[in-house]
Amino acid sequence: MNKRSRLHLPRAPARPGEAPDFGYVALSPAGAVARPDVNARARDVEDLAVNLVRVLDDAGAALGPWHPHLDAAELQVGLRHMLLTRLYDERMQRTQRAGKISFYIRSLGEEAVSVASCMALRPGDMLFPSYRNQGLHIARGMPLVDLMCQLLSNTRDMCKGRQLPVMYHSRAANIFSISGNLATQFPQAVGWAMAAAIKGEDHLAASWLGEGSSAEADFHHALLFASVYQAPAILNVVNNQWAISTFQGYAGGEQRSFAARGPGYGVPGVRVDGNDFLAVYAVTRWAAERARTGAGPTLIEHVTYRAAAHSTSDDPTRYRAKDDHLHWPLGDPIERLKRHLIRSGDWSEARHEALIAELEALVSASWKEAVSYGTMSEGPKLDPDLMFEDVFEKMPAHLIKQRDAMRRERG
Amino acid sequence: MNKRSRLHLPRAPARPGEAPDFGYVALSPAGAVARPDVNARARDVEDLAVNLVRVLDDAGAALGPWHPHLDAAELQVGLRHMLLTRLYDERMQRTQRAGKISFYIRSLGEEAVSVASCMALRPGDMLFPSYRNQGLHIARGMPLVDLMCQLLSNTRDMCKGRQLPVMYHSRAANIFSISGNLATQFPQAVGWAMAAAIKGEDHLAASWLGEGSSAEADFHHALLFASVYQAPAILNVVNNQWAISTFQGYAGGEQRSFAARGPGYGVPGVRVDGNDFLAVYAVTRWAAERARTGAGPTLIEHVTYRAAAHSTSDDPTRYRAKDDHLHWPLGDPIERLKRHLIRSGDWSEARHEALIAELEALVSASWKEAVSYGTMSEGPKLDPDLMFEDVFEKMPAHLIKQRDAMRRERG
Amino acid sequence: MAQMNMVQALNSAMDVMLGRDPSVVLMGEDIGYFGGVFRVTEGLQRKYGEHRVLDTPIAEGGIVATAIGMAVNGLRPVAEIQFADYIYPGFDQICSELARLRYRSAGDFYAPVTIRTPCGGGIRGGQTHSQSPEAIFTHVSGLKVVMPSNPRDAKGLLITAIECDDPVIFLEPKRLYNGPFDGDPHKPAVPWSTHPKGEVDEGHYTVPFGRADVVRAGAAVTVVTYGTMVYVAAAAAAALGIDAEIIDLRSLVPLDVDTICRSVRKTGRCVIAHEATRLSGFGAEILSVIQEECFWDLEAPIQRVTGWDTPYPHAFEWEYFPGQKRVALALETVMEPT
Amino acid sequence: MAQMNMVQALNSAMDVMLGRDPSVVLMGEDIGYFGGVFRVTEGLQRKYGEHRVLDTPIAEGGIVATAIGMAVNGLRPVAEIQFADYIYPGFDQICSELARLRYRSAGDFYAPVTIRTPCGGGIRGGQTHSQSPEAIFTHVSGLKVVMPSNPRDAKGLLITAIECDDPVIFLEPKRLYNGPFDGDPHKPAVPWSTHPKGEVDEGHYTVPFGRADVVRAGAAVTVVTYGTMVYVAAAAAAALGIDAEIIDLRSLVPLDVDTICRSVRKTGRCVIAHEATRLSGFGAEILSVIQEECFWDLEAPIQRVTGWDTPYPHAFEWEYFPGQKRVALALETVMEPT
Ligand SMILES: Cc1ncc(C[n+]2csc(CCOP(=O)(O)OP(=O)(O)O)c2C)c(N)n1
Ligand SMILES: Cc1ncc(C[n+]2csc(CCOP(=O)(O)OP(=O)(O)O)c2C)c(N)n1
Ligand SMILES: [Mg+2]
Ligand SMILES: [Mg+2]
Repeated sequence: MNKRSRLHLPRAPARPGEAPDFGYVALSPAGAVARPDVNARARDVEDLAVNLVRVLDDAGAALGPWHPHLDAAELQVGLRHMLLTRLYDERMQRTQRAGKISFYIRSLGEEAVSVASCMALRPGDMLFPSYRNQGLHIARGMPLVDLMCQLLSNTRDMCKGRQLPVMYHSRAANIFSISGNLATQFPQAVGWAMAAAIKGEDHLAASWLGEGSSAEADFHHALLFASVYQAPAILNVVNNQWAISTFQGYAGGEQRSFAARGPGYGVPGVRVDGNDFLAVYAVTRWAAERARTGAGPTLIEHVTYRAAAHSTSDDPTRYRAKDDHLHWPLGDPIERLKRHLIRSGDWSEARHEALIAELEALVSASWKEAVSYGTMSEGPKLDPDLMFEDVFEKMPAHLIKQRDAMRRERG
Repeated sequence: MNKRSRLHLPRAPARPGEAPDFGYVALSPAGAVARPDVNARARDVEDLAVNLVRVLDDAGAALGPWHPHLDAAELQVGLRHMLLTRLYDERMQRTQRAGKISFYIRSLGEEAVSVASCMALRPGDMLFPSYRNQGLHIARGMPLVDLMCQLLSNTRDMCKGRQLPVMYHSRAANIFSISGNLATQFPQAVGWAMAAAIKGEDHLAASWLGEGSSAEADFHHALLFASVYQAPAILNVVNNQWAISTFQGYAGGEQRSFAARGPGYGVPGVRVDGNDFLAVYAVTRWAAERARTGAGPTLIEHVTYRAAAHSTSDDPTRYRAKDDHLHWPLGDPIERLKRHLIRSGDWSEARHEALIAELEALVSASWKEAVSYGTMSEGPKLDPDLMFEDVFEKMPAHLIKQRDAMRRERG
Repeated sequence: MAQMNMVQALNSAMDVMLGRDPSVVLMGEDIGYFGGVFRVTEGLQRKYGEHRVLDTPIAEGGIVATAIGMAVNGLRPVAEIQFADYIYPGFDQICSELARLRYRSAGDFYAPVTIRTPCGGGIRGGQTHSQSPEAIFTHVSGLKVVMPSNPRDAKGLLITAIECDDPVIFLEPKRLYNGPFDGDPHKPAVPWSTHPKGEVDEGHYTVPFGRADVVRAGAAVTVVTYGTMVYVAAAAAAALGIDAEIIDLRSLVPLDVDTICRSVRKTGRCVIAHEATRLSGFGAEILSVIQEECFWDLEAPIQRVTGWDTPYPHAFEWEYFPGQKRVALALETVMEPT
Repeated sequence: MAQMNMVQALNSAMDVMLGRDPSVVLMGEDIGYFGGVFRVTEGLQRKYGEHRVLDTPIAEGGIVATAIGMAVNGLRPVAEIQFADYIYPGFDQICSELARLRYRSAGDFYAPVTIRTPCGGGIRGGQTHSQSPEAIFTHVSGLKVVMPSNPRDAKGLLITAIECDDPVIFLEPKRLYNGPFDGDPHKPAVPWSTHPKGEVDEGHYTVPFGRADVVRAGAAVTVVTYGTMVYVAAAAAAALGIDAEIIDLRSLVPLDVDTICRSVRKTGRCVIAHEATRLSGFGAEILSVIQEECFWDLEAPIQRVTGWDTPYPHAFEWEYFPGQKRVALALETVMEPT
């Protein structure tokens, strides 16, 4: 039967033992893609879903119409956020390996996607992240201690011990709660944006999901409702090429780009170099201006690479070529921004080293403080009564009864 | 609050009391759209999702590269199927009004969508219809008596009384069971097509849903899985402009055509004049050849008009301009094919009248036979024991117990 | 006070809330210009504007998801799912998101969404216009689940639902929209104007959750029920001349355990009746609670009267529906001297 | 005979069926090249080809829907949902389509689809990797619902599921994948090689649905349970020195009422235990059936031991999980002299 089968099966470019091969990634030279007016109609910008918006070239020069011309100071802040994200990630990974937290998910190689997007938005804009967007939390200024306390499920955990590590949120920073169910945040963000429009407010909602998650129904609902009501929403697909072990071809990336889904709904789709801080910033800014001027939603595909394992439970050497991220044609977002800043005289290797040292100290100090609020095994503990709170606004009789039973059971 | 609201709300072109306005329908002249090779890549045929494939012009001439050059005999069969569909519809509508069946759904004005599609396929191809595709059943040669017995839930009902009227199926005719839940059949058809491909068989699957139903998640799943596995499937969106009271703009039709969703997934989308028998036939044929030669799925948007009420439970005068279907720019599918046949000397008013008389007699005779197998109030009745069968392959103990209780209850 | 059927009472509840609270918005398929296929939202778009009463795409998952987002942004969406049978495409958003948002964010985010949906059979709707899925939602921690049986309660409960900061699944037994129904399809239809609970206050009032209504006091047996079965059960008991205490739960979560158990302790006998299928239906939970709380008071096994464990069959509607006969058999069984 | 853990036993079931029946295909997220996140399908794509063991998009609704279509076209798909917590996006296709296709088409179409999915807690998975949603599926007429508790049953039941022409929801308690677990997280893990039911036949064999397994005969009290709780309950009873009869249901639908009732008639006392939340959990159905069938034999109220009615909390896993202590309290209560 197999021999006659005509079912098409997408193929990963390189499996273990094979040489990495990124020939399938369609690239455009930096500066080559035109920047349409922010009020352009979706149908007039369809090439943005095919080409790749890039600003930084390999030498670190910023080119073309998407160059956002940011101050050096702002770029330095971006570099700092990205570096802090990376150093935080590295430390938390080691911390998990040492058995001090139960689980962790890194964003290695994808720092620009979160940091540059976030910096292009306003504090009143609401963010609906996935689990690989810690750059958003860092760029919005959440203290590392808060993030670490969540990872520890300790007495200062903003989730009160109810969520897996990395499922942060912050009402104050306008960052929504992360769900374990993929993609659900996408149409929720659109609903939030619809409410902003209904209320006549100026805020927009932005959401992120992985290219694998774009297969879920929620992705479709988000695009559809955003299109119908022209909601002020920015919908980001982070195409890091992998969904655990599954290559992006299985999410439909073999036939067309993910950005190309947008035009089908009358929503502009922009394919951007996700490892190019300037390009991500510029494209997000463009989408934000569209949203704020009533031109509706934008779908952005960030072309990037998941350089690390899916999570601390995963071992990518089982399913993809070893160290393939070193061959990724779009490089590393931190290296690229650093090169650009050095080239323009606004940065140096020495300052870079100093910044790393400063941020490492920050990470260490934060961890020290975080563990003082409790760890998995030591220090203060969350009260198990908390298990029964927040199921409803007020605890109903049956939960009071169960809480009391739990107390009896614990003796 | 309302005054500042910036939420966009699609607007129906004409509500009761207003003049019908179909200016929003993008038309192409008959014969104007090029016919790409059946093996063209999706990205090279994107204009098909924007333009409107038409063969028949207003005078009944067949024009252009999509002209399928069918024999007169075949066209006459098509006309006959469409006419029979319409006469059956009319009679069943009256029958429901007379209280003899509980519910009915007409396909008035959309007969070509089903009949021409069906005739362009092979008997071994599997059809996954919606509730407004009775033309499929008729074109596949199902006896009217069988359809009527289903409407009557009588002793010859192929559903054994378990389904609402119009939810026909036929294993012999390769027509799948109709669900009350919109759109579910779309990805099921893709699964069926995937199985055909896995088995190396030559059959394809075709499915139909309304433009309103395309908002459901199942529409997205169908396109996605069809694209990923390049399944031999034809996915038909019947854009009859309305979903009960809701104008197609609320399904996303305001920003782009429904056919345009296809290219976003790398699936060719073809927008076709759904009231043009020849165009529907030709486009379906093109899609079928693609499927059979391994070129994968096709999305077809049939631009048509729901000339009648949504169902016998509906009153469209509450939400749309009266008699607006008379202004529909694509005319009536039966009139148009008839005009074409007469123009080419293969038909006449007299033959048409005679055919109507013949088919009306067939409808009458069929009804007479159908009621002999039982009606809602008279004649033989289905055994209520049947209620407990087919929940599982074999009736489990708890259902045997309940069946026995039901028997006791009935005394 | 005015005479209202249940459709009008529900409409009035939303009218009152749209008028009082600018954050209330309605959304759903065909609910805006058209006023809904059961006309429950009739006139409200005209009165409050297209931005308060939204027509939506046919995508129940998208409706629930966007309602959650809107609620997080300060609105109070009341989403209509056209038939309860069509709520399942929204199930993940309801069960994984709506129900758990407050919990997982430790109260920092919550979504006061009310999901209204017509449920139940008896209208010849066949397998996809007749279901009673309440049990499924009662199993999902974080949802309140409500089903009124008359216009007065319907309005008061719906206002409570809209004002409530917890998500509410609000099930409307469509067979009761136009009048009480005692399970006999051959009797002429009775309008709400003939029933005292068709008298409805035109203004704002609430009926609290978690408080069952003893619609008839009695000493011989307790009948615990809700929705359409309230009338069927009452008629069956009356026909048998049994002095039944009939309890209309009104809200299933939270459940008024006190009222149920007080009654069972008094009568020692109990019949539970619902339209939904039996296996893992909500009747099982009610039975379990009574067994746990009133075991020593029971003089006979509690009986469940339910729909059969099959899909709802179009042609066998009245053989399927748990009518007076089925209730009567259960009442007779439970009353057998021990 | 070979030593297998539950992962290997499930793998062996699919290996056997892929080999025997060319219509069997596997599908799911990460199941092909990678062999699944729990490695249950490891090696099968390599052995049977990419057209028999399909990687899929991350779209549970699409997976179930296409599996239905494939089954209608003569295949026997075994679809993996990566975690039971992620089955809800496929709920409409399961409940409205898969469960009812045979019924609505009067047997002309049916879809022999098996949906395998890891369920249950105890692995620090938090609210979206720990759920036990079985009750919901037992309420949907037309589905068979199965949960094995050991490698030997797992293989035999999975083969039965794949060969069965009805749709089957096959729930795999992931805490048992590597060994039996008695609820005490502080004890060192025990592998299946130490357990007699880790001895598994390498060839084809079946374990029928609807036949519970009396894993321990006893006279004092009946414990009705399934999945992980089989070991927790046995350990609790052993610790208390109570002569409990422990019944492992194995299949919930169909339910082996005879075995349950025979036991309760003998012992007169009963505890029901499951990991899922209490309210409308499957325990309520079991309790109801026993109350209905064995009322006069009961010497004390039946007790339910369950997870609490909250989402599954990451940090309070062991306060949430119905461990030996909770079972013991219920056993003591039910054993109180009357
Ligand atoms: C509804 C649902 N299905 C499956 C999973 C299991 N799962 C967790 S992450 C993941 C892969 C997601 O890949 P992608 O969306 O590309 O995001 P990335 O991890 O690459 O950032 C899967 C399948 C889930 N969490 N939710
Ligand atoms: C899942 C689901 N949601 C809602 C409905 C109720 N409903 C039945 S038909 C219909 C309109 C469908 O419109 P469209 O898809 O355009 O098909 P048409 O009736 O125009 O042929 C609606 C909303 C349903 N049957 N199933
Ligand atoms: Mg990814
Ligand atoms: Mg339509």
